[in-house]
Amino acid sequence: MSWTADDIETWLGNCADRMTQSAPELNTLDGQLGDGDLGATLQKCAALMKAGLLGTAALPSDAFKTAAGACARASGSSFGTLLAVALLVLAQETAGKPTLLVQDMAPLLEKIIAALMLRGRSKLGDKTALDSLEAIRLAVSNLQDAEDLQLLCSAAAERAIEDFRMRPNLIGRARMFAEKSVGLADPGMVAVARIVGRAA
Amino acid sequence: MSWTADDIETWLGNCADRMTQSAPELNTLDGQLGDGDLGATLQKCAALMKAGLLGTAALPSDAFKTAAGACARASGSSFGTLLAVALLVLAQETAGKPTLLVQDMAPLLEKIIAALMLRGRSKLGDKTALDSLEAIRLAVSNLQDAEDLQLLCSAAAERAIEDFRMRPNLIGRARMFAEKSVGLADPGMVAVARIVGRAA
Amino acid sequence: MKKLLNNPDNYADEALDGMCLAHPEFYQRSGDTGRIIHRTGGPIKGRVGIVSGGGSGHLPVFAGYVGPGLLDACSVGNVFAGPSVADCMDAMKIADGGAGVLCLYGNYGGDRMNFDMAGEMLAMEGLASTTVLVADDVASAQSAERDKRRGVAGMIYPFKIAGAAAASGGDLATVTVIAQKAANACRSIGVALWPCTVPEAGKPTFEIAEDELEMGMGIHGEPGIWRGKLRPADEIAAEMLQRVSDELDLVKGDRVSVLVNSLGATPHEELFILYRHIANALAAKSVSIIMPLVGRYATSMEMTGASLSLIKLDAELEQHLKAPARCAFWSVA
Amino acid sequence: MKKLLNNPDNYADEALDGMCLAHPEFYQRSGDTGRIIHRTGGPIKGRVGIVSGGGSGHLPVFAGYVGPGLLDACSVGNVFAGPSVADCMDAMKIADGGAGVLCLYGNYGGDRMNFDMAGEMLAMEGLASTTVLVADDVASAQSAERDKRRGVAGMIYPFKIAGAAAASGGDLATVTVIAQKAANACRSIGVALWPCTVPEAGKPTFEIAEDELEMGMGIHGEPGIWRGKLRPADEIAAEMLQRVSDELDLVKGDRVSVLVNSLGATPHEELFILYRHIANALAAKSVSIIMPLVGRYATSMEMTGASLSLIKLDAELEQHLKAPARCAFWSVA
Ligand SMILES: Nc1ncnc2c1ncn2[C@@H]1O[C@H](COP(=O)(O)OP(=O)(O)O)[C@@H](O)[C@H]1O
Ligand SMILES: Nc1ncnc2c1ncn2[C@@H]1O[C@H](COP(=O)(O)OP(=O)(O)O)[C@@H](O)[C@H]1O
Ligand SMILES: [Mg+2]
Ligand SMILES: [Mg+2]
Ligand SMILES: [Mg+2]
Ligand SMILES: [Mg+2]
Repeated sequence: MSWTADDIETWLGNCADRMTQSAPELNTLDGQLGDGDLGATLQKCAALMKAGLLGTAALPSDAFKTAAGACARASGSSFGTLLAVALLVLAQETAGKPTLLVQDMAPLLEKIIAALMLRGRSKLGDKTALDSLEAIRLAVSNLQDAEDLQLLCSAAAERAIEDFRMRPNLIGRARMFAEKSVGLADPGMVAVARIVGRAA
Repeated sequence: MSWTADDIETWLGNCADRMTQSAPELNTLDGQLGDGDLGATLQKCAALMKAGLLGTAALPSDAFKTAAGACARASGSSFGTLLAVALLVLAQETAGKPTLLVQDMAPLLEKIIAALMLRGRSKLGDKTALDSLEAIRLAVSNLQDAEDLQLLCSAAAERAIEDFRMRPNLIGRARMFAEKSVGLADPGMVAVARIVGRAA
Repeated sequence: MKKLLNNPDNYADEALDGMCLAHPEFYQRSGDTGRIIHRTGGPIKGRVGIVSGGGSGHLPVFAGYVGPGLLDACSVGNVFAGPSVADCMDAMKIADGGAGVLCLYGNYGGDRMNFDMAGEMLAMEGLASTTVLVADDVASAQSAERDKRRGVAGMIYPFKIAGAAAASGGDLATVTVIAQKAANACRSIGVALWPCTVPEAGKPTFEIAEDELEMGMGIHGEPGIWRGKLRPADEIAAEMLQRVSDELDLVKGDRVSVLVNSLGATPHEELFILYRHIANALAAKSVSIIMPLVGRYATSMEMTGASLSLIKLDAELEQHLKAPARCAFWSVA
Repeated sequence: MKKLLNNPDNYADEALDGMCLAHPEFYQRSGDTGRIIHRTGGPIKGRVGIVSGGGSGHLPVFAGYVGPGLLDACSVGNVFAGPSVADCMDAMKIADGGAGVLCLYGNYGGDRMNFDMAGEMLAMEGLASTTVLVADDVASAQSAERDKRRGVAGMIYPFKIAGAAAASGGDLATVTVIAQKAANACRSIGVALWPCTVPEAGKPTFEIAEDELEMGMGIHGEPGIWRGKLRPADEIAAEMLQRVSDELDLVKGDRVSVLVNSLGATPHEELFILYRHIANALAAKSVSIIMPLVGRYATSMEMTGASLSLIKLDAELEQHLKAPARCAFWSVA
C-alpha cells in the first residue's frame, strides 16, 4: 500500500470533515475538564484546511505543509497547535518523497510523538492525545499490508481512551481538575479517535 | 418669660438629647424617601453640640454660635447644614443681647426661615422642615406669656406633619420619589417635631 | 455585601489613607477630620485655588483630581454623602494662595448648601470665592431646568480646564468664567446594569433584573429615563450619543472631547466597544474628537455601567484641555 | 450575561478596534486576522523588539502595554484563549527592528507552545528570538515547581524593565537576561470574590457563595489555595503579603515595587484599603516601596477581586523600572 499526494489530500480532507462533525461532542467534553473550545478549535482548523487543500499538491509533503499552516493560523488552543506541529513534522520528514508507504507510518508517528512531547512539555502517560498516537503507533508497527488500516487505527484510539479513562490528567488545563478527571475521557484523546475515523 | 445664656445652653442640650433619642426612627423614615442618614446626621450634630456646650456661654448668642459650629462640623447631610444655618442666624440676630424674650421667637423664626429658603433654594410648601418651622412660627405669634411653650410648639410641629402627609415632596432627595412620598411623613418635618420635644 | 474592607465606617478614611500613602507626591490629608485632600506642597502663592468636594466612592472623583494643573484641594464626605461645612471651609482655606478660590463641584443640593455656607462664612474672614456648579447629566432634568441637573463624570472637563486657567495665572474672575464656560459646554448620560453597595448600608443601592439596564441612572442610583431589556452595545451607544449631543448642536467641523467612562465594574474592553461606535458615528458627521478619554474617571465603586460625556470645544477650551496636568489617575503631558 | 457588547464573537475584535481608534498615537492593528497590535510607527531600527501575547479580556494586559519603553507588538487571542501560532509569528516579524526579538509572556501551556513554534519557524527564516516566561503566581504551584506557575499581573514589571533595557539599546542577550532577572524577582497572588463571564460562553467562569472568597484563584478562574468566608481587608492583605514575600527574603533596607491590582470590578477605594495595610506592614519591616502601583493593570474583565505583586529591586532593575515609558494605561515620566 502506498499513497500519492492526491491520496494524502483526500485523506486530510476526510479528517477535516470528521473534525467538523465531531465538534459539538468535543466542545462538551472539553467543557467538563477544560475551557470547552476543543470542538470549535478543530472546526476552525478544518475550515482552513479545506480552504487550502485544492488538489494541487505535487508531493505529499506539500499537502501536509498546507494543512500545518492552516492549523497554525486557526487558533490559540492547545490541540490546534499540536495538530500544526504534527503536520509540520510530517511535511519535514516526507520532504521530497513522491509517495508514502504504509511502513513509513510507525516511524513517522514516533517522530511526531517526540516533537509533541518537546513542544507540549508532556510525556506519554499524562493522559493526552499523545497516548492515543502512541497506541496507534503500536498498532501499525509490523503491519500486514492487507489489513483495514482505518479500522485498526480507530480501534487502537478507542481502546486508548478506555485504557486511560480511570487515570488522572497530568498536563494541560485538565491538570487543575486532576481528581475530577478520573473517570472522564480526555477530550484530546477522543479527538484523535474521531479524526482517524470511527470504525464502521 | 425670658431666657439667659444658661437657659439657652440647657435648652440646646435638651434638644441634643432628643436628637440622639429619635435617631433610629429618623434613619428609618429617611431610608424610605432618601438615603437613610438623617438620624445618624442628628446623632453626630448632637454629640458635637454636647461636647461644645460647657455652661460657659456669656451670652445666648455664644451658645448658638457654638452649636452652629458643631453642626457645621458634623456632617454633609442636608439637615445638619440646615440646622447649622438656623443656629447661625440665631447667633447673628441675638448678638450682644444678654437675654431673649418669648416675643423674640416669631421674628427670629421668620429670619431663620428666610435664610433656609435662600440656602436650600426651597420654598414654603415644598414639604420640608421649613414648613414645620413656619407652623411653629404661626403658633408662637401673639403668644400669651403663660402658655406651655413646648406643648404649643410640639403640637404645631405634629400638626404640620399631618397637614403635609398627603402632599408630594418637591425638593431634596425625596423629590426623586415624588409620587412615593405622598402619604409618607417628610423625615425632616418629623425631625423638627422630635427636636422641639414631644408633648408629654 | 462582598467588598474588601475592614470596618464599613472606616471605608472612606482608610481609602484616603491608602491613596496618600501610595501617592505622597500628589496628595496630602489634613483638616480636623482628615477629610481634606490637598496638593502636596500646598497652594501656589498668587494663583487662584480650585476646590471641589463631594462624597466618597467615586474615585478618581473628587479627591483624585488634586494635582498640578487640576484641583488644589477637596473636601471629602462619607460614601455618597457630602462633605461637612467645616471641611468645605478648611479645603477653601488650604487652597487659598491669596488670589481667591473657585468652588467647582457637582450640582447636588447638600453639597451646594455646604459650599455656599462655607463661602459666606469665609467671606466674613475676607476670603474671596466664586462657585461654578457642574450640571452635566442630561438625564436628570429637561434642558429648561438645567439648574436642577446633577453633576456626573463630565465634571472632569471643567476640573481640567479651570485648572489650566488657574495654572496659567488667570485671576479669579477669569478662571470662574472659563470654568463656567466649560461646564456649559459639557453633557453626560449614564447607563446602569448592576448597582453597587454603600459599605455603611450593606445593601445594593437599587434593584434591577438579570436582563435589564437603566438609561440615565445617576451615580448614586438616582432614577433614570427608562428601564428595559439589555440591548446591543451599538444601540446603547447610539442612544447615549444622541442624548448628549442633542443640546450641543454639533455640525461638521466641530471639535469635541469624548469621555467613555466606566461606572466601576464595566471593563475596558466594553468601554472600547462603546467608543468604537461613538468614534465612527462622530467621524461620519465630520466632528473631530480631541483627546478622547476611555477608562474609569468617575465611578460608583463597583457599579456596572458606563457613562458618556461630550464637551464641545472652542480654541480656548481646547488649549486649556491640552495644557499639562498631573494626578495619580490622569496626566496630560 | 450582563455586558455591553454586540455579537459575543466580535468582543475581542471590537474592543481592539476601539482601543486603536481611541489611541492611534500608541496602537495599530495588523496581521491577517487583525490580531496584532503594534507600536504606531513600527519597530525601531537596531533595537531589540519585545513581543507579548495572550488572550483577550485582561486589558491593559497584553496589548495595552504596547508603547515606547514597553512592548513593541502583541498577538491577541479571543477572550481567555491564546493567540494563534501564525499571529505570534506576525507579531514577532512586526516587532523585529533587526536586532532580534524577545518573547515575553505569561506561562500558559498553550501560549508557550505557540510562541515556541512561531520562534522555531522564524528561526528558519533567520529571525533571532529568545523567550522569557513570567511565572509569578505563587498560588499556582509550589516554589519547587516554579516552572509550572502561571503568569499574572506581576508580568507588567518584566514588560517595563525589559522595555527600558531595549529602549536603552541593549542587545538581545542583554535584554533577555534582564527580563529574566525581573521575572525571577517578582511574585504575585490573587484573591477572587465574584467571577466574570466570557462573552462566547455566556456563563460565569466559576461559582462562589455570597459570603466566600477564594485565595490564590487564577485570572481565568483557575482553582486557588483555599476558599472560605470573607475576612477583613487587613487580614486578606496580610496573608497575600506573607505569601508573595515568602520567597523574596525581604530584609530591612530592601527596595521593592508593589502592585495592588484590581481584577476588574473591585474599586480603587478598596485597592487603597489593601495598599494601606501593605504599605504600613512593609514600612514596619523597613522595606522601601518604589513606585507603587494601585489600579487596574491586569484584569479579568468584570471579575471582582484583587491581586498583589511584589518585585524585589536591585539598582539595575530599579533604574529600568523608573525609565520613561508610555502607553494609554501607564506612563512613567
Ligand atoms: N501540553 C500538552 N501536551 C500534550 N497534549 C496536550 C497538552 N495540552 C493539552 N493537550 C491535549 O489537548 C487537549 C485539549 O485541547 P484544547 O481544548 O485545544 O486545549 P486548551 O486547553 O488550550 O483549550 C487535551 O485534552 C489534551 O489531550
Ligand atoms: N433644599 C432643602 N430645603 C429645605 N429642606 C430640605 C432641603 N433638602 C432637604 N431638606 C430637609 O432635610 C430632610 C432630609 O435631611 P437629610 O437626610 O439630612 O438630607 P440628605 O441626606 O438628603 O442630604 C428632608 O426630609 C427635608 O425636610
Ligand atoms: Mg480547550
Ligand atoms: Mg482553549
Ligand atoms: Mg438623608
Ligand atoms: Mg445624606
